[in-house]
Amino acid sequence: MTAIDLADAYRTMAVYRRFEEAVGAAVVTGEVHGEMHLGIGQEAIAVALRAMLEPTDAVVSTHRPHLHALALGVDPVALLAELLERSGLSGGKGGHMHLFSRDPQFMCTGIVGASAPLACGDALAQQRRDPGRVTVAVAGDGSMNQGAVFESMNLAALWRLPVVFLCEDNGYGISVRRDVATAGQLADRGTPFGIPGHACDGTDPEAVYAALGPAFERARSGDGPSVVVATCYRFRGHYEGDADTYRPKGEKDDWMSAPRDPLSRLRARLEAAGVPVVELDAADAAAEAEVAGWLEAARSVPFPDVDRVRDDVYAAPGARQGVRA
Amino acid sequence: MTAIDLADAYRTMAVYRRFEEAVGAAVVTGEVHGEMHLGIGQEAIAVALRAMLEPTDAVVSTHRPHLHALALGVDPVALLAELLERSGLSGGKGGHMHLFSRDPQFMCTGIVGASAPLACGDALAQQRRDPGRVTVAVAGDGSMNQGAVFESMNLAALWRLPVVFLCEDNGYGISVRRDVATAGQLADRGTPFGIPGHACDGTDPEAVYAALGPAFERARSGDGPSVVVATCYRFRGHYEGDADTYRPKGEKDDWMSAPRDPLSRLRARLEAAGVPVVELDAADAAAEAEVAGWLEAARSVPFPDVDRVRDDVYAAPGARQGVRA
Amino acid sequence: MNAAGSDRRNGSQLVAETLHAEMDRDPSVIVLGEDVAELGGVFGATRRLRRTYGDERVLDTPISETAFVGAAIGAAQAGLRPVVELMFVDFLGVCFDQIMNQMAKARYMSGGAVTAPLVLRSAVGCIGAAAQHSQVLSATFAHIPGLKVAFPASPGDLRGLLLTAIRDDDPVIFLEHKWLLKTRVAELPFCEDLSEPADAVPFGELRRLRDGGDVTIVAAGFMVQLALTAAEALEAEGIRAGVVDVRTLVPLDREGLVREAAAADALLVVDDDYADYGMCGEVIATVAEALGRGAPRLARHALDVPIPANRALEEAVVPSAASIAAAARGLVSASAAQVPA
Amino acid sequence: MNAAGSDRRNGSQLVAETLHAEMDRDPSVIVLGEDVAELGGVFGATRRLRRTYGDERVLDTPISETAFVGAAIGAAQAGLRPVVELMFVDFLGVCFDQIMNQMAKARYMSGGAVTAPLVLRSAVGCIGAAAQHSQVLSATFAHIPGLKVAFPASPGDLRGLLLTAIRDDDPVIFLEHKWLLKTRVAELPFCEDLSEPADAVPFGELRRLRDGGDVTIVAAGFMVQLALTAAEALEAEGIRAGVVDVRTLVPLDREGLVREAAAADALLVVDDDYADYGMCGEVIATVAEALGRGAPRLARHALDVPIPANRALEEAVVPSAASIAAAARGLVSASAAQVPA
Ligand SMILES: Cc1ncc(C[n+]2csc(CCOP(=O)(O)OP(=O)(O)O)c2C)c(N)n1
Ligand SMILES: Cc1ncc(C[n+]2csc(CCOP(=O)(O)OP(=O)(O)O)c2C)c(N)n1
Ligand SMILES: [Mg+2]
Ligand SMILES: [Mg+2]
Repeated sequence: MTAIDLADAYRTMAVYRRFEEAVGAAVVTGEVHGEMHLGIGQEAIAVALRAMLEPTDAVVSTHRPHLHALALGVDPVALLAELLERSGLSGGKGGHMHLFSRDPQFMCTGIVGASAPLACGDALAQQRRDPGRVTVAVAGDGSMNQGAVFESMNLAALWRLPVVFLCEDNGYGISVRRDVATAGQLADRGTPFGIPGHACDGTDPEAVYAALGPAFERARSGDGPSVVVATCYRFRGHYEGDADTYRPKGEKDDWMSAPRDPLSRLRARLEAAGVPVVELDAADAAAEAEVAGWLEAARSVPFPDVDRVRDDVYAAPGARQGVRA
Repeated sequence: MTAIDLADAYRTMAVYRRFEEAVGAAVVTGEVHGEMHLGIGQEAIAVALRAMLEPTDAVVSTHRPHLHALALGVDPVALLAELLERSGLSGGKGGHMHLFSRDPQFMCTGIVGASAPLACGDALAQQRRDPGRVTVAVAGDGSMNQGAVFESMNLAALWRLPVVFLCEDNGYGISVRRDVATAGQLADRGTPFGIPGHACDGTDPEAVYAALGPAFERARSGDGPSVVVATCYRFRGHYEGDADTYRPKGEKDDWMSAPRDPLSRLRARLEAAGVPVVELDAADAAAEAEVAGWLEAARSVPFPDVDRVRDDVYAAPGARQGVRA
Repeated sequence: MNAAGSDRRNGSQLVAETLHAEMDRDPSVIVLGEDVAELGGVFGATRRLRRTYGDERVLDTPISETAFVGAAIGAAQAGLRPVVELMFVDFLGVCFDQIMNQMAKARYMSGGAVTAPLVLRSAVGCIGAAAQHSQVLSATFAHIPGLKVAFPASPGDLRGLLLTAIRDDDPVIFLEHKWLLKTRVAELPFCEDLSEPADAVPFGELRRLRDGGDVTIVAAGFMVQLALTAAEALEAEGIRAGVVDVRTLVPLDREGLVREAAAADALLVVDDDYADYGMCGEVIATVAEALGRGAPRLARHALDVPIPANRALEEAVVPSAASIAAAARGLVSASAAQVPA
Repeated sequence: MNAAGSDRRNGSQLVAETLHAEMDRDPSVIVLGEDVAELGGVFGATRRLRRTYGDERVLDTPISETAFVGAAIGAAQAGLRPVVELMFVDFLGVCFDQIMNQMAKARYMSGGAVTAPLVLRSAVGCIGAAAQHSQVLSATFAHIPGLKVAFPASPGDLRGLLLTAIRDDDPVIFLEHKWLLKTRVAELPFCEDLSEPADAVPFGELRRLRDGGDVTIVAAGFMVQLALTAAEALEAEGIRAGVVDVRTLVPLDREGLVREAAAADALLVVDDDYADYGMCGEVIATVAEALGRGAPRLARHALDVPIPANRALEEAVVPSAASIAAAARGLVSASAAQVPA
């Protein structure tokens, strides 16, 4: 395993940050009318994931899925268009929590814990067809208490499925602190099944990359699943609009301070390593421009056709009778 | 904790064995028309449980519940009457998998894994009201893979609930061998939550008693849950009538041989310790007579009143409208 | 028809106040669920309860619905009266066994020996969060014998039916429509006078909120509010539309429904739960079975697809005042005997 | 009406043979579930599959329905065609989220990009195992858009509808009534000629199995067999009872139902699923909506309580040939317009 390229990681994280900010802004403009969960503060995990993933791998994500989709290489314009309720990835029917892409293979679900069984099934199908391929099942710290996740770990261990259970531990499930909801250490959750666990600093791409390394290697070589827990912090409320009164101000200030913010921290590190400031500024500017370009492109994607709102329930339209009267 | 009285254990196990045999015979006579799961071979676990339980403790059991009910001190005639589809514990409406008693507090469910959450709730209610009281949640080895059980362990650990998770590991869930369905060691299942686990020989009442000891002590002193896994073998098919072709003959013969059968093994041990054979024979005869007496009494319990078949759906009869036409 | 005056509270506040009062009255009432304690509920319906009643009676749970809904059942069987929150009803699928096989059946399976007096509160309906966070699923519960299902349509009933639910000795599913939780009571088409303390509202008694003539609209939950708006609009066109609020799906006031139907020329059942195998069918069948050829024209207007994300798509499938009015109009103008081709 | 001759097979054998044939035809078909491999299914419906197709295509699972039903969905989305067994339908509660929110909605939520072509087979109905092992719950599935629900009534349909289910590009819930699985085909009131290889039976087309006149009985699954026996008994009394088999609850052949109802004097819907908010209501409402005053008398006969353990109690609540006949008799003799007091 080679090391992660930190300059590249910085560029990408800058894009991720801008991407999520743009989506947040679209909530304010009313282009998004539903619930919206952003991954700001969690970019280091996604960028390390990106460095591990092959285009043929699959990711099954959660209600906070955007950065994982980008990490896998899902078309950002189609993604953004879907988030903006246009005919994007899912034709405007899925929206932010229900993103689906066939190539690369990405999906997510709004039901906490429900990704894990789906990921096992994906891995099962691919295990023989395409050995060496990995399926990543993402979960939050809160989601790790859902029965579906435990059952999936047992199944994945038994069937040696090439699954990486990636837990983004941002310390909260909505307002509920990890220690209120979660007994023990999350990285130990796989141990009863013989699944190795790796805890890491989820604000440092290098640390996440190092933790993901053995997990991916194990999966690719057919030895079965792993658990990786990356500790981080969400910078926004649980959803856009959340008053977020439940997290202490001091805690927030601390995690979001420059020395801990994954982005500014990496920037400082690169600076210290001698990367010229202009180069980093250029990366920021490029990220800004890239996301602006995607946004413009996404905004030109047409809205879904209301006349086809009842299509896609079944393969054949009208397989179930419509509204009467 | 005092040691378990082995002579008493033998007497009780002899009763348990005869009890289950009598129920099995009632399936043949047609007095029981539904599915029937017996605990023959698993008596050592129940008798050790009996020795640990106080009358104010509670047990939430599974689809194989009879011996746990007896262990808690549920009225054997009311129990047997219910099994024989008479107006027993549940008025003939519950039957073998749905036994309920208020005092002592016993219940069970036919849904694998579903006992664990119910036990947590019982323990929660009692935790403050009646400290020192224990709720036992029984599960089979197969049931330990149900999400409900994991979720309950986390909850019990967080809330320090006085729950003992007792797993009767008879090596099979119907036809599926433990190693096909279960990754890792069952006694480790609580470790991610910080719950101690105790594995023991479920064919030896002394061993089970020793394993249950610290678990009950921990629960009684308010320190929270434990996991106890007792390894045993079921002597009958999964249900009465099961052709049981899936278990190798050699394996069955071995486990059911005199040196391993919990009952004959304990008898041999008592004999070796100098208990006169006549005394053991007398215990056997007494067990026989006792169960015969219960059976006779149970057979004189009236059948449920068919006219009241629609009562007890709600507190007030007729709260939901009946069959039309 | 709004008697709330300038009351600035919304439904979630009324729920919280009612819970407060009941916790005060009965020390066996506890509240548990995700985000109910520290946050006071994602809609605020348990706000300030922990401050008053403490950690012992107001419990934040892990995201383990099976464990904590099951624990609520176990606790109810052991003598408490839990009010357990299933944050969104869409999540029933992860804990439905505890609901349908344990909660609903404990009394029956025990021959009446064991009861499970608890309330499962859950937020239902579409406020724009697509297919997995917008459902109603009232019929999924109502189909299972042993559960009662209350679905309040107004602020007064949010209070009154909740009182009844908590005091009831059977398990009650209490469905709180998100729009009812979020909307200020003074801004609703219909609200009772809330100045007096709440009285318990009996289960199984529907109410007529508006007299009709040409068509009677039967609904539950927030659809009742929309039906009232629709009726208003129809009146301007000369169509007299009555509105009937079912209030509880179980027990269902079948006699009341038949009485209302017998007095109507046409009856439209409106639901934001799915159209098929649900409340629409149940209400229409109840009327048709009882009235035979004396039944009015019967029709339904309900959700028939998963809820899409895009706002315009959503509006095209979720019943609204406009779509209800259109459906009623269509029914009134339709001929009496309409056989499909 | 039994064309099976001396055929000694039972329904479970026919299911196994059909699965065999489909696994042979299509290498993407896999079978998974509890006890399906080593044992060949608790009813024998997957017997000998592992012997032929090996561990890779026939998988015994842990008792983790959420994980393995979810895995079947994930595998289907990745290109396989899983046939997953939920041993008894009563267990749907532990995995209903995967069914209602993932399986049912994947196609819609992805705008058609992702499909989940799988079959969830499950045994339903009462053979004497009380409240948690005797349910049918067909309407619980049928209520959710995105699922198809097949409920075969006869050995021929067990084969023919299963073929269609496996080849269908949508998720299909395939309900196998335990009596149909267990009974020798020659001993059933009705069985098709099974000497030819099975043909796929299209979804959404009901069939009339017996002509009536005085009353038409509509049912699905094993209740159709009982209805035929009931009709036989009624004929001896001079009552001509027709029998209609719904076959698939989704898609529901609404036009066919309306056609059958229009030709009948009275229509009785029979179901061993729960009576309320289920198939009875859906069928009756469909007829009443379409036919209005031209509708026949309409009634239902179905399960209305949890299933008790004791045999006599069970027989008092689960529909039987005798109880169906009694209900039909009552409906025929009832007056056309019956309004409850
Ligand atoms: C089964 C289920 N229960 C509850 C919810 C509501 N919910 C959505 S996100 C969330 C918190 C999840 O916390 P975590 O897994 O830590 O992810 P994070 O939001 O912190 O990224 C909850 C409770 C849900 N979507 N599904
Ligand atoms: C949720 C659920 N899934 C499946 C079943 C069917 N079933 C009943 S008992 C059983 C095996 C249980 O095995 P185990 O827990 O080891 O208990 P044992 O029968 O060996 O005592 C199964 C699969 C069930 N009752 N509930
Ligand atoms: Mg979190
Ligand atoms: Mg076992």
